[in-house]
Amino acid sequence: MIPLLAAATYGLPSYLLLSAVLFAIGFFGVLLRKNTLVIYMCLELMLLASTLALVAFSRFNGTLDGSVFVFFVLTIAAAEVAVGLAIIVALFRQRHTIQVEELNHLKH
Amino acid sequence: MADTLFIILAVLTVVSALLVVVNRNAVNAAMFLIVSLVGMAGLFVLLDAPMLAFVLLLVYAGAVVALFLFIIMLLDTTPGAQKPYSKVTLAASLLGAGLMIVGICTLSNRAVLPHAPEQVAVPTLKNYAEQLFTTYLLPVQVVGFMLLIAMLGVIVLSKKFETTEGAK
Amino acid sequence: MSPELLHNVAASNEWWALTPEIMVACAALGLLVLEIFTPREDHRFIPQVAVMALLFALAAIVLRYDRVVDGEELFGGLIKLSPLGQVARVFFLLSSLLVCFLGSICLPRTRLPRVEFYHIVLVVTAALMLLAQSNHFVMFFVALETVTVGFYILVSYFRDHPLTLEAGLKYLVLGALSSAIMLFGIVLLYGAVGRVEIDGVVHTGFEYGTVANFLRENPDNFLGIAGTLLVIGGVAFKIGAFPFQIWIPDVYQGAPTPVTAFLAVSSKAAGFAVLLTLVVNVFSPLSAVLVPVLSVLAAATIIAGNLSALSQRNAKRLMGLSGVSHAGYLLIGVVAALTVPSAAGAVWFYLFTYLLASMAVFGVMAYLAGVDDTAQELDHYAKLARERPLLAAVLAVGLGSLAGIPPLVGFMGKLLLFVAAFQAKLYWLLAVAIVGVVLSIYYYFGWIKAAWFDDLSGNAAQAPARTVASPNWLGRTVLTALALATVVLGFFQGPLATWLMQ
Amino acid sequence: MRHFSPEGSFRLRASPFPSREGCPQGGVCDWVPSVFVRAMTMLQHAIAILLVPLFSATVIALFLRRQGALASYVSVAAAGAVAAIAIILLQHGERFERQVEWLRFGDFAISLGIKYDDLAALMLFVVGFVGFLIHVFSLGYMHDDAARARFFGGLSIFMFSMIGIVLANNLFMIFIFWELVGFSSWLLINHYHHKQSAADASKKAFIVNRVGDFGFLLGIIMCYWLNHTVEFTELADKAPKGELVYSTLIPLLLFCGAVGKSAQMPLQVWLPDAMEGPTPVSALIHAATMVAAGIYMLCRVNVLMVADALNVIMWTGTITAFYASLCAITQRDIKKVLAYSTLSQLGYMVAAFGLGALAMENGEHRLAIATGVGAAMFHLTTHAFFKALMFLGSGSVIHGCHHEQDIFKMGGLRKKMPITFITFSIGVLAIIGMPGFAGFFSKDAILYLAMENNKVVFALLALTAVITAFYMVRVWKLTFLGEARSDDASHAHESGFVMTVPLIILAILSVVGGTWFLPIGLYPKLAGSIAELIPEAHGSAHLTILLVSLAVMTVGAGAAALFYKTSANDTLEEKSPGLFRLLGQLKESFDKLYDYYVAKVQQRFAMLLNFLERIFLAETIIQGAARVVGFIGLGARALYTGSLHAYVYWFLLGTAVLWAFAAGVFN
Amino acid sequence: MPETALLLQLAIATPLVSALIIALGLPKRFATKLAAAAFTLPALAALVLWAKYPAEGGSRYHYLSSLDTGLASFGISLKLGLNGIALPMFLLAAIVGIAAGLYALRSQAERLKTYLVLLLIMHGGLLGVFASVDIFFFYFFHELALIPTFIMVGIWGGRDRNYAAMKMTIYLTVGAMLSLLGLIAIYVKSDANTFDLIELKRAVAAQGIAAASQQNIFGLLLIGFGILVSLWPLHTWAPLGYGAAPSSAAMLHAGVLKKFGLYGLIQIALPLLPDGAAQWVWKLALLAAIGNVLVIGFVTMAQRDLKQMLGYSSVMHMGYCFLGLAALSTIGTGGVVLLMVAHGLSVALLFMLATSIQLRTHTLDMSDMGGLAQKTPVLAAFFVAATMASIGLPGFANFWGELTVFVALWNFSKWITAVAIAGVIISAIYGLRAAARVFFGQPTKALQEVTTAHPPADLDWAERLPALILLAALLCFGFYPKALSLPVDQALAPAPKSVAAAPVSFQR
Repeated sequence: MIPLLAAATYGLPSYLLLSAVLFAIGFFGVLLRKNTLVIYMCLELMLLASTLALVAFSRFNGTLDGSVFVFFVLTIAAAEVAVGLAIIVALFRQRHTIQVEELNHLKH
Repeated sequence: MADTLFIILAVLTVVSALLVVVNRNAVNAAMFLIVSLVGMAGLFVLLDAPMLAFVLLLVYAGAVVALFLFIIMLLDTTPGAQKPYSKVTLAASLLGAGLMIVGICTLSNRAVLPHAPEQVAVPTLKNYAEQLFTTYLLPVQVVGFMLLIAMLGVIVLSKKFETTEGAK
Repeated sequence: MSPELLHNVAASNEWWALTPEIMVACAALGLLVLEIFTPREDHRFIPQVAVMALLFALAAIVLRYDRVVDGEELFGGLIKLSPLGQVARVFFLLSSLLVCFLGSICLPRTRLPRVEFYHIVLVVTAALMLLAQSNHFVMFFVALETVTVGFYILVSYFRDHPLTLEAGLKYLVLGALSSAIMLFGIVLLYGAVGRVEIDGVVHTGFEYGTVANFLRENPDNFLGIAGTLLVIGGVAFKIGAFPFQIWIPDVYQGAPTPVTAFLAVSSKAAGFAVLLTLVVNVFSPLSAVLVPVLSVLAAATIIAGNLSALSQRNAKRLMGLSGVSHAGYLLIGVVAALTVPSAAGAVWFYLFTYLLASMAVFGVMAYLAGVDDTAQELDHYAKLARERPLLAAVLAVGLGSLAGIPPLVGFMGKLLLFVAAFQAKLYWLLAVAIVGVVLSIYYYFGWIKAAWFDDLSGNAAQAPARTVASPNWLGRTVLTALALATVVLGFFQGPLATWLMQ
Repeated sequence: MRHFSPEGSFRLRASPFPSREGCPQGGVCDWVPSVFVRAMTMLQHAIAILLVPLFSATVIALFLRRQGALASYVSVAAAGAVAAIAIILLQHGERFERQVEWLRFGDFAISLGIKYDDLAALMLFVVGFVGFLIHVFSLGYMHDDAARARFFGGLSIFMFSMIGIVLANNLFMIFIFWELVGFSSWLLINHYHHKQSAADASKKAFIVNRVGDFGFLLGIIMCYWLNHTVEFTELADKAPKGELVYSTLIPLLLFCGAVGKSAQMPLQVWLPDAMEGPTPVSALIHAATMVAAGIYMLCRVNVLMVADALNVIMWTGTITAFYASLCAITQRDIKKVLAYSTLSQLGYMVAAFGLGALAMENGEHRLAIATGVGAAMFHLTTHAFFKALMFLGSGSVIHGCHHEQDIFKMGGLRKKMPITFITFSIGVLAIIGMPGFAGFFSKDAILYLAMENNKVVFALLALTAVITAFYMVRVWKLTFLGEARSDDASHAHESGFVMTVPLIILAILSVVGGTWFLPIGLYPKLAGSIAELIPEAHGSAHLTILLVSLAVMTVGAGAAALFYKTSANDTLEEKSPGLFRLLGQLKESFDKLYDYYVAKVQQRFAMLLNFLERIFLAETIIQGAARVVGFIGLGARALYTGSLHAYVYWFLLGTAVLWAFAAGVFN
Repeated sequence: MPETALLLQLAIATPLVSALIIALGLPKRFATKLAAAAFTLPALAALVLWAKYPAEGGSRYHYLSSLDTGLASFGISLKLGLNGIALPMFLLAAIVGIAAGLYALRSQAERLKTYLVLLLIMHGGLLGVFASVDIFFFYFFHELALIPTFIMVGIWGGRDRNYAAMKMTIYLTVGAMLSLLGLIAIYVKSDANTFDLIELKRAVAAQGIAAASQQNIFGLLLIGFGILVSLWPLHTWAPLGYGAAPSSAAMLHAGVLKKFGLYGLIQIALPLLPDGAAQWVWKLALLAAIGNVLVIGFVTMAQRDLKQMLGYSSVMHMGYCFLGLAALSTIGTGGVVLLMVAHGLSVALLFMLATSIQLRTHTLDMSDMGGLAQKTPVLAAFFVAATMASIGLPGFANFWGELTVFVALWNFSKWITAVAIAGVIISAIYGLRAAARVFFGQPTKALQEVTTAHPPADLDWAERLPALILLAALLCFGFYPKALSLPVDQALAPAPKSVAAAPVSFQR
């Protein structure tokens, strides 16, 4: 199987940049959105952005560990999602909302 | 050809990610998340990690986002229920965006990357397996436990309990 | 990869070295098995099983203590044994023991399952112990995430209380955010280091040693610095350093009291264990950047924590905010550790004093907490000295130790930190710390006043004092032991000091 | 010119060496039981004389608070012992000095010591003997006082302190006992402490004395650092060797102490008020002994004197003497009259001391003082006799008239209390200087000095003498002659023997006490070498002095005798109210001034500072700072808005800052 | 270990241990007996140690004993001992301690046992402060004694006790923290790696601390200790706190604990930081002379509340102590030690009697009193004696202290000497005025009502005994000061290096 990248001139920098952009977008989403679920999606996006960089580095540095790490990251992310969604659901049962601006009873 | 592919996938990923952030409907957001995931999987393939791309689609597009959609339906938050943003929020978001752009610029300006070594073989499933079951055996075990407590946690958090023992 | 190499790698997995962690983890599994296979009425013994497991693990460490070779690397460099690692193990086991004790006070008030609680606590404990000894970013991240996920569940454990769930959500989102930030940092480090091949063995940016070497060779590599700082930012969330302390009061208030204690003690200590290891062993070449960053963090943390705690009347939030200020003092120790080796010992000594004192306070809080666990106001402590003098005394000792008043051990902790800081010439940090201590006196004494003084004055009349259940023998023993330890260690630090100051 | 002979002054200074061997005119010490003399050395006697009263005071304070009678006997016995030992020491004639170190830091040491020379001998006799008589008198006078124990205890403390001053051999020790007499005087003035006036008077006395001591202590310290010693003998020995460091400031500062203790201007205000105390106290402390301590102290430190300082001292004394005599004219209270006369007599002594030097102002500093010391001590002694006599007389009168003190409510006591009348008359004759009486000689000596040295002073002092004669006769006439002007007076009765006997003895002393020149004279026996320093006028000067003093006496006494009618109100007030009011204001002015200062200036200033302290220091700064911090705290607390987005922004901020650090923005 | 050293340890341990025993729930009637014993024993021990103290003690420490508490690697070890300066202070602590203890035993304080426990802890701490050679434990024991003060003020205090307790706490914590920093600084800068004072002195003698850091450290210590000793203008806690504090706490704090700062300056700062001291004395002297003596003197005159007046007066007398230190000479330092002991005894007695007066008049406002002497002559006698002592009447110990301080001051500055001696007049004014207002003249209407309601009894023996103890001590040292000055003089014999800096001869 021929490495596709052999022909590519868009190298590591572009991938790193791309992952940074995705990370930023995710962060921005967390800032912006009020729907807890969407916020959570954005968080996943951030994790995946890091993953992208990880794979890129792994590929370009020629060390496999990065790619292996991706497995862990994905698993952890999945687990987090499971727990997170469970919490959100339980919260919705109690408060009948998942809008962030209404979840500010704990303060000062 | 790879370049064009990269450009296409990158644009696809970023745009759909942006759409995840900006559009108002949670369901659409989830959909766009899938799209951007697909794009990212494509990039993985470009990075000679088809295996990872496969896993990504499997785990995320298959499981995670499906779960999201499921929950969204379950809680059926009416689209557009979200109130328009206040001036403060917008200003703050712009500030945040500005910060991020500056950050990305610094990264692209200052980053010094190790030059890639000569070609290495594309990792196969066997390589991953070797790594996971020799070098990273311990983390695998730990992750196993983590999945276990995550599962238990989900049960504890969502299952309906009748009066448990000893509770007065 | 040749088979023999693989064989060597597999051979380097010396599981015996992890006996305590394995014991705890297996005990966790055992709890579930027991829950399934024992009749319901016997389930109340399950917590005892957990406690026994922890005690056995403790014994295992003490027995194997001298066998530990400093700097011995296990699992192909995932784990690195060290004296401080042993200290950390003991610390986490102790704190988990006390958390189980607190749980045995608080859980019966609810209608929630208990076995899962202890199970998760045990798993988290094992993960914490691994985290403190990890020598590899993969191990580090995995263990950390295990802890975090466990805490997601524990924080929102009292899920029939909306505030608890809100706290859970906040912790979830912010925790995930910080994990993402930290992960990005790790990735950057990994990428910056690249592939390092030393006599045929390939090293990557995941191994602490390799990162340290890389940073030593080129200390002004942007990716390296950025990655370092992002990782520190992620840790700052754990220890609650400014501005990543913002989540603390809400989550502390919402979480069940035992979990609050767990967060306040173990999670914070884990953060510092990691931070010490990273700063001293890995990032030390960057001290030009780290010293200012950490100093600013420390100063800001001390001031922010103390100021916001000044007028706080909710006991749990107060503990959280005062905990923030303690994180600040500890950060001074971390900064000093860059130049003064003994500072690491001082930091751990301080953590132990913090463990004793805050567990004593949380114990009292656990007894005072009503059905609504999130509402614990200082006014509820009025008349405490009259009705439950023991609790009041333990509270006073604990708070006094937290405030750093001689002869309590907290003072010794502060003293050792300050001496280290002085030797590291961190004068202005010391000044800030002094101001912080003075401020802290105000609110700690305010609390003691609420428990001791006001019952003689008039204003106790309208204070909604609670009827506090009298502690059972176990409770009395544990609390008295904690208070006595706080006092006696204040006079005579002998074993602890000599153990940590080696 | 014997009195100017170097020997005189030299022997005064060299008096630690026995100036007289054995016991001349041996007859006197025959009646002294010789066992004493042999039993103890003189030093032990001296220590005993110091400790006996202390012992009695302690015993009374600890055990006899309720047994008034017993307490009084103990105290009187102690006083008797003091008197006896004083006489033994005097007659035995040995002179000695011993000291023991009491405190040491590095090279600075304070020592207590006894210096028993002629000066001390004379003073010790006066204090001991007069004190004893007054003790005896008080037995009767205070017989039915509820707090007798406290009174006699106080007397004993006073005796102890006074003897301490007399025997002290260095300035620090003098200062110590100086303070102690001040305390005992406070205690005794405050005897009737339920009377507000008494409480105020005692407080005033103590504080005014403290003001004087302020300078005194400064002077002592300065003297110490200049000469590195404060022992009289060492100072005296340094003087002839020229090692003594002179400074005008030292004597002046030391004189401040005398001004306070001997109630010279401007600190004279406390003495009249001090009459609030029981009359024996006024007699003992505020007439005979304590107030004279100032003069005694000046004589002690005479080696330190310089011309300018002596000038100041002279003028202070003169003015005080004159002013006090003027004030005395308008007084209605018999004790007040006596108090003012005491003031003016003290002024005489101080002036005499100050005059002494100027007689010799020719660079011969060492000799300068002698005559002054002689005259001053001479007058001190005679004054102690007759003023004690008159005070006790007035006490007897007051006692007889059931504690009536207003002379215009008395009268006609001549028949009712004959002994008191006679003895009091002798006292009056003595003070106005009737030839042959004690006061005559001592006053002449002073007038002679004044005439020799400074005519103005001489004139003032002579005028003072006139006025003295005037008001003394006034008192005497109004009290004893004419008819009783109140039923208290009409029911007056002679006091018992306990009170009359001391009067008689003092009367005798007032007659013979001043006969210094005759071979049979008493004073030389008492004063030894001091007596030889008394300036003696010869030839024409002698005659003029004699004439002047006679004239002075007759004019003053005659005027008063003719002028004053024995009526219920002051003749002077009727005749020329303007003058009367003027004199009255003269007295009032000082009290008014001081009261104004205390009430308006000092207290207001204190209030102001207190206000600033409370409001500014305590409240504004401290509280203000606390409040500011509190507000900031509230602000910091308000940051925890509870909104997740806000928290995420914090995280963004933190990350951005860290990122900026990484990008090197901050360096 | 020689039995004297054992005795010293015993004296310190007894109160602490008995406090623990009582705290662990001893029945009240035993508790009071045990407390009485625990207060008495240290006093006896102190007397024995004082009597046994070698006449030629020199500047060495005696009764030395050392115990490793596990921080030996830090050069911290519980090292006890007494030198010529520590001995009088130890004696003072013991005497005031027994008086305060006896007085506390008779006071019908609510929750007496807790009161006694705290008082015993305080007492143990006080004894420890002056007996510890290790400057870390010196500080440690001080805090140990300080904390109970706050609690006692907070619980048993009088008017606005909460505010007073809080203010005292904050203030004194600041002071303590600063002085702790100073001590740490000495530890670090001396490079001796020990808190042992003897070792430190040796190290500094070998190679002194750099002048610059000396100045900073001394300043740190001066401000820190200054707050604790109520140096103007850092004194505002004192009158308030003493006004509110319960009698025994006030006695121990104002009498003994307050001297901690001065003691520290004498034992630690002056020998170890001579150059720093030389650079600070003028500031110190001006503050003390103008602020403590003059300003506070007048402020004291304006007080109407008896205890506040006493509080301010003690602030003023601390001014004399600071001045004596500023003289930087053997005389001055020795005088300060005398003055500390004397003032400790007298002010403790005054606070005690003030409470006794309050118990009888049910007020502390002096303008509502008067004529009390007719009802309670003994109380009046004691109070007058104490007042006379505190205004420096000869025959009481205070006199010698003040006298020597004045003598020492002359070489430092004549004008400041004059100011200081003028202070004697001021103190006479307010002292006598207080005595007169309370006891002499006629009682006021208010007082008559109170006294008719419940007629005041004179001092009973339970009150007389502590008063007698204190008064006797005052008189003993007043009549024979050498009993105190001898060891002090010997301890100072190798005078502080800075004496050379200070002018010794008058000519300059």
